[in-house]
Amino acid sequence: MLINKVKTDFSEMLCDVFNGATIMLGGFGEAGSPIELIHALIDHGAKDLTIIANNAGNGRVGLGALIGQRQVKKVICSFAKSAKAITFPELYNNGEIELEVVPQGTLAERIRAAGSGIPAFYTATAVGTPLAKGKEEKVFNNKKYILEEALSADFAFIKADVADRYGNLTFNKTARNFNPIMCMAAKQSLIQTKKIIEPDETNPEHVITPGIFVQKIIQVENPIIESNAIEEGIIYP
Amino acid sequence: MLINKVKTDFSEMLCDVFNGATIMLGGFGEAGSPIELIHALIDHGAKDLTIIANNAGNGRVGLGALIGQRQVKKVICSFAKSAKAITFPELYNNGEIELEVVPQGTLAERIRAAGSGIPAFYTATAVGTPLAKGKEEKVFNNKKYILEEALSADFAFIKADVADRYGNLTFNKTARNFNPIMCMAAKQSLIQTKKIIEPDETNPEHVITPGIFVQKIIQVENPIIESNAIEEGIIYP
Amino acid sequence: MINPDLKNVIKGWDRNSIASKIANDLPHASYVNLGIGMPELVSQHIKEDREIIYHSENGLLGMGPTPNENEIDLDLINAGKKPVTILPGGSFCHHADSFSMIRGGHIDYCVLGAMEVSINGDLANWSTGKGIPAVGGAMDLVAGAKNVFVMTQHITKEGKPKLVQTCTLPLTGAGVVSRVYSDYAVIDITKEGFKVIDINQNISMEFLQNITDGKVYQ
Amino acid sequence: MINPDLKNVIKGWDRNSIASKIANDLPHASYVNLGIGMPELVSQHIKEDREIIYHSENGLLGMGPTPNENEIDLDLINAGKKPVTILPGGSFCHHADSFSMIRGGHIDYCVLGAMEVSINGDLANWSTGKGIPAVGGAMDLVAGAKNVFVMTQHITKEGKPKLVQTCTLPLTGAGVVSRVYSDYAVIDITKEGFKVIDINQNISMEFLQNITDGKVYQ
Repeated sequence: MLINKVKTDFSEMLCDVFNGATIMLGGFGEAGSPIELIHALIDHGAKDLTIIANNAGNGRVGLGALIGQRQVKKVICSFAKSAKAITFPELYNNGEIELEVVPQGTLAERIRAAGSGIPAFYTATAVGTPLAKGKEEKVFNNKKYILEEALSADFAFIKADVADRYGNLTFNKTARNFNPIMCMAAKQSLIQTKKIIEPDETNPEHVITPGIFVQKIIQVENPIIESNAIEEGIIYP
Repeated sequence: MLINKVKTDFSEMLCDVFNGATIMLGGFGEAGSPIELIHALIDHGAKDLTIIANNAGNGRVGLGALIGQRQVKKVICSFAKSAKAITFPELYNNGEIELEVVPQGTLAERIRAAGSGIPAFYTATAVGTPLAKGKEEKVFNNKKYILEEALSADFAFIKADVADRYGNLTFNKTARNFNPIMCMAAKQSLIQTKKIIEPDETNPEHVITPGIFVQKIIQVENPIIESNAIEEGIIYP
Repeated sequence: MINPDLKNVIKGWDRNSIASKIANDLPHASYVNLGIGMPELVSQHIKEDREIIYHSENGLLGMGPTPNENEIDLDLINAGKKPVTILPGGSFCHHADSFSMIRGGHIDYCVLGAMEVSINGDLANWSTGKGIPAVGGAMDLVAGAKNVFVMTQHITKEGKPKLVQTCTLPLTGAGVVSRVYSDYAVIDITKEGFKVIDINQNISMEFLQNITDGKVYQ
Repeated sequence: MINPDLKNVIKGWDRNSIASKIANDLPHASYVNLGIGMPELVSQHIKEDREIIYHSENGLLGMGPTPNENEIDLDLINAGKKPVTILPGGSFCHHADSFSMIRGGHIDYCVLGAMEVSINGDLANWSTGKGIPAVGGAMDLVAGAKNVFVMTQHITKEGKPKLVQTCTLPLTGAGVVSRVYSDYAVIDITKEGFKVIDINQNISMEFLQNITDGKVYQ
């Protein structure tokens, strides 16, 4: 029997998702954002979700749409103030959604830490700022640091460029961003990929995310381009 | 003026090395071990060195030779008991060299931490063992962890497979090992590489160590193979 | 409060002049992160006697200029989410690795805008204290880069000094700024106060002191 | 102290039989790290109904069998520094990433040798307390892998039990072992003691108890 993580329908991809789950979404702005998986999550209907991502969505597609559907209880991100954000500001200003602001590098490191078995680490980022409030402080070599805890998730929704059936992934240019570390930090990493290749076509020197961090894969050959969709006024669902 | 980190002689590579320096040596056993740079360090003659590496050398070439020359005060490593080690056991049993034993994963993570601005992190590795002695313990989610501090160096001696003049590096198979993270953790990373290519031949998706972590490069087209050298009874210098 | 009309009377350096001063202070072979907005101008003023490598915190080292319309790739963007290019010798990495470059002290210079800079180098540039809080990578950059340069107007549109005794806005970092490039002066943050290392030819030290909330000296 | 001659009288399972039992307990699609020495035998007993992926902590996922003499590449070795191969779908990574797989709980099973295993799952397998201390990746593996299997002779060459009430040697990890595969039994570590889930057909529970320092039960 051969390992094959490739699925053919979205309901199989998301079959374990539950109300109250914590879900990481790859991407930096629209680059590397797994829009089709997010839309499948809207179709799935899970509620009270905690979303970990760099941004809080644009327009009414992808994460913007998920928030608009009121499926999200809390967003943990570095920058929720995107130029074309509609739904997050609306709910936030009405007190209908929680926000945890995390410096972008601390966010990335907390995610990697979760994937690497590190429950907490010290960092100089945010020392002396409002974001250090309530955090343990410690001095190393005469410099102040604060303790930051790992950030894990039940699921990571990931957009790759190329995958094989073992889950070895590569990404396209700066669409790599948070995707590889989120694969490490989630109990289940669900991947949408443009291309699927045979394992013997995978160059072992060039793999960015090794299959050990991947649970399920689905092919989306021509994913929606967020900025185009927003320009065209597309609203999901 | 163009950036060019490539040097042509070893004395220029090692011109900043000083007595008492802390030096990381890449490699896992002989794979990825920068033997020619280590031999240049023997020629250089710096004393009282602290060496950070996975092993403590074999035979009387490379690190084995450096230790034999009594240039090393202390070794920080995970496994000093290699099958063909001669010089380290000799000095260790005579109380003439210090040893700090670090679990291999903790060693790797402490090195990466130094390169990533993390002065310390918690880990479950070694909890309840003699190697946890004197280390701060803390409980997260009902599990015990110990605090481990970052491990930095003045220099990293690194063996790469291919480099360009910016210092972008790739490695050959499992010769990658500690090399990329040591480049991150040292003030000066000194690289010996088999091949040098033009920057436009470097594929930006395949770079393992980006040039920002590299200071100087020298080409060694046909490096000594440690196990062959030991078999042939070669002794350096 | 300074009279904002002063700004219309005494002309300071324009943005490109400030950018050019910064560009001249970046040494050959530096790794540099330019903040979104005005700091991006710096790259247009680098002289041919040096090569600078630009880092964008979303996983891009060796960032090149804006592409032509027909070369745009939406998967190749900068930290401001604008399409960019990559130069030969550039590389991509994931977010943790990219921020290791910043947080690990490998970025030689970052150039950022400011709302306030205090006399001891505190920087406030991420929040007015109102609206949705959003920090991005600013706190990592000021905590991690070897040198933090601030590029800013000397006073606000309302005529208030931006160089102050104590910041009133939420901090981005404490004691992090090395140098400020304003339209009126280049100022080092020192233990003794705001040290003027270059002053606009149209103004006096007295004028500079008037528009600065904190001791300036030469 | 048990009479070591017993071992010559009552024959236990041989190494390959033990390896085969372990191989049968590794589910399809598991990620597995096999310790140097006896545990390496396990890979030779995997049935065709499953695919197992082997991890070697020196940055190799998807490790294949030993190469032929003419295919040896000294840059492609395992954690025991012996030449190996890589299978299609395998990948290389650096040491921190490789140990993230271990320490982050991504390795489903590791199989290791033991000097002593205590009734509460403590493992001692890295040091006799004498000579040069050398730990390698053992402490990371036992702390990080989801399931830690021990493959060992039930008693030492000197006839002393290896399954003990309390370890006397320096620990590799505390409370880390899930299951022990010895030449006489397969034993789960439970709160109630050593739970025997398989016993060699040539011995009795009484015999097993005699060669074990700690309560065994079925």
